[in-house]
Amino acid sequence: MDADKLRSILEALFAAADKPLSVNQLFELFVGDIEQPGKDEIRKAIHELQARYESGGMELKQVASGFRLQVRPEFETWVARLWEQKPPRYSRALMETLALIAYRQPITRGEIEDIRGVSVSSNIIKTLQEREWVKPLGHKEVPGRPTLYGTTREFLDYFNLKSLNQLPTLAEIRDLDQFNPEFEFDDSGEAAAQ
Amino acid sequence: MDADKLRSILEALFAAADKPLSVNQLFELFVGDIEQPGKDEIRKAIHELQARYESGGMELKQVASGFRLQVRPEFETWVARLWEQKPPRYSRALMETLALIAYRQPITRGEIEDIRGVSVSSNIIKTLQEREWVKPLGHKEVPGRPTLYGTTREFLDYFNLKSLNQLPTLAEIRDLDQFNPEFEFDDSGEAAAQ
Amino acid sequence: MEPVFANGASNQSEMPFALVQGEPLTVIPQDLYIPPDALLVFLEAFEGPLDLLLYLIKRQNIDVLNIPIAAITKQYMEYIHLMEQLELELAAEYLVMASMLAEIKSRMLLPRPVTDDDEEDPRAELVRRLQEYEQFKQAAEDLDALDRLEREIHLTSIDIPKFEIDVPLPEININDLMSAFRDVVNRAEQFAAHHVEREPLSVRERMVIVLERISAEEFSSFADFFDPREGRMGVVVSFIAILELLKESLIELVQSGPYAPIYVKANG
Repeated sequence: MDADKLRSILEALFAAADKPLSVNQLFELFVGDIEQPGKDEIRKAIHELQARYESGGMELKQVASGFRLQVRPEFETWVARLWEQKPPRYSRALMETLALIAYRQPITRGEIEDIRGVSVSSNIIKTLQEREWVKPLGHKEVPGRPTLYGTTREFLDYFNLKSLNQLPTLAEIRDLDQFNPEFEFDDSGEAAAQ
Repeated sequence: MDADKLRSILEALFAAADKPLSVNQLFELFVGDIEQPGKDEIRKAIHELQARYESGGMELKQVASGFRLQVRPEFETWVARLWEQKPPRYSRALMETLALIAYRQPITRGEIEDIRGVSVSSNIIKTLQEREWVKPLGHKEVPGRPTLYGTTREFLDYFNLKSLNQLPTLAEIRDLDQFNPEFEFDDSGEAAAQ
Repeated sequence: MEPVFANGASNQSEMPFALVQGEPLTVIPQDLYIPPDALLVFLEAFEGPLDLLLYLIKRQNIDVLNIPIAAITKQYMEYIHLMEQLELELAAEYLVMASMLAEIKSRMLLPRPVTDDDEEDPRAELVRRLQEYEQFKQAAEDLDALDRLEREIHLTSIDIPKFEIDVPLPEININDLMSAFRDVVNRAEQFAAHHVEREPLSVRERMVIVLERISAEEFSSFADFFDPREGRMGVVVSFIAILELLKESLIELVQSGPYAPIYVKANG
């Protein structure tokens, strides 16, 4: 297939699709055509399209489940004016639970509670599953066989990420001995005063 | 405003909007900005965008109520395959939102969220409105004046109902569950037999 | 009573600034010197005992690795008492932490046998947990700051000419709708705070019909909402619907004088 035509068809497909499209999915769409492009041709056309969208109001972004055409975040100010509704906000409890699942998966609810120091409401787990950000991965083979949770591709798609590696890095945990070898036991006399 | 930037913002707006946008509407979106473009500037930018979309998978088409970015009809063959491949389904969240609107109308998004215990994404409300099953009825006179939603005549028609009264009551739904969890609702003969 | 903070003490701290359940309060930390309503919101903002402890530590610019356990324990207990006095529902975890702090404190007061090299600092476990919690608290903030759909990222909504392509819409049947409603109501009932009372649908439906017919700009005649052909029940349903809308401030009723016609208008 002529490269110009393939690029145009792909552009039409990205414009029409309401989900990210992977190279495999795109390849399947051409099966049976007389001029069937190979995966390499498709990849090349995608890169050309991405280059074309380097400037302007849209970008062709690669997220976990494929490529999608999206509005460039820098124009959010104006785009938001098109709608009266505000984006949903999520509580700290929910974000902390989600962060723990993302960074520590597979993880059980009990383990999340241990780290957060408070119980996790069922509603939070439910919201996360309903948004399809989190899914049960199986059961941990300990008494009670608690469910192990992990994040989904939809989670990465939603947060505009290609893979878990793109998550912001965790702050370092410092070692007690290393940083405070002369650890003073008695709290500088204050403790003794009690 | 710099012509490049204006063009990019307009492209972002056309890409994001689900309706055609007129020059007047676009002009209004910039009101209050420090760099507010005039209508002539907007018209000029639109023409430049149209020229840019002369080839490729999309076109910036002028229709009665303004301009819209649309997929070029000549790529229909491939775009149609996108849907042939995956018969769409509605999410649980959408179904529950629709059920609450049907049974508790007039209801605000916040009230739906209170009952469901999780936030409702804007997309769900949008999809339900696009489907013409749900419509805004007005605003509730509380801070923020949230929109009140109700179901439409099309909703009743879709389910072959004459009025909302024909929807089973909660007690009926539960009673029926007890006898037959796999109860088929549309099979009226069987229903009556229970 | 001694001032709570080593460097934050002032002569104000000796003055009872509030009576809580008849008891004068003199020892509230100074940064809590805020209206009670705000205080409530403030205390509820903590995500648990670790969060509260971290706050106490950060506020004094103390390194997590070197917690002055006695001072922190004391402050922590003061917050706990305050929460109890304000009758905030105190999660059990707060009390567990209080006893853990007390235990660490008492262990620290004991003279440490010089020979025992293996014994860990009693604070080690707490410090580990604080650091771990802080790590994920930060991670949650970072995650929240990422560009995401519905907020910074908007998907394109590019029109597909309808006459060319018939995009099938998902089909649902009434069963699915019923089971969705049942589930959501069952779930809501588990959380006692919410209630979904059964209300005749006909009233809800009539409310919608009324709302559709009226506008904020012009008045509609009250009498027009009653159709004698519907019989007594129909009239009652309309009446209840209008009362319900009035109660929810969705409509306004206007009458110029006694026995004058009543008019209905949308609120706002």
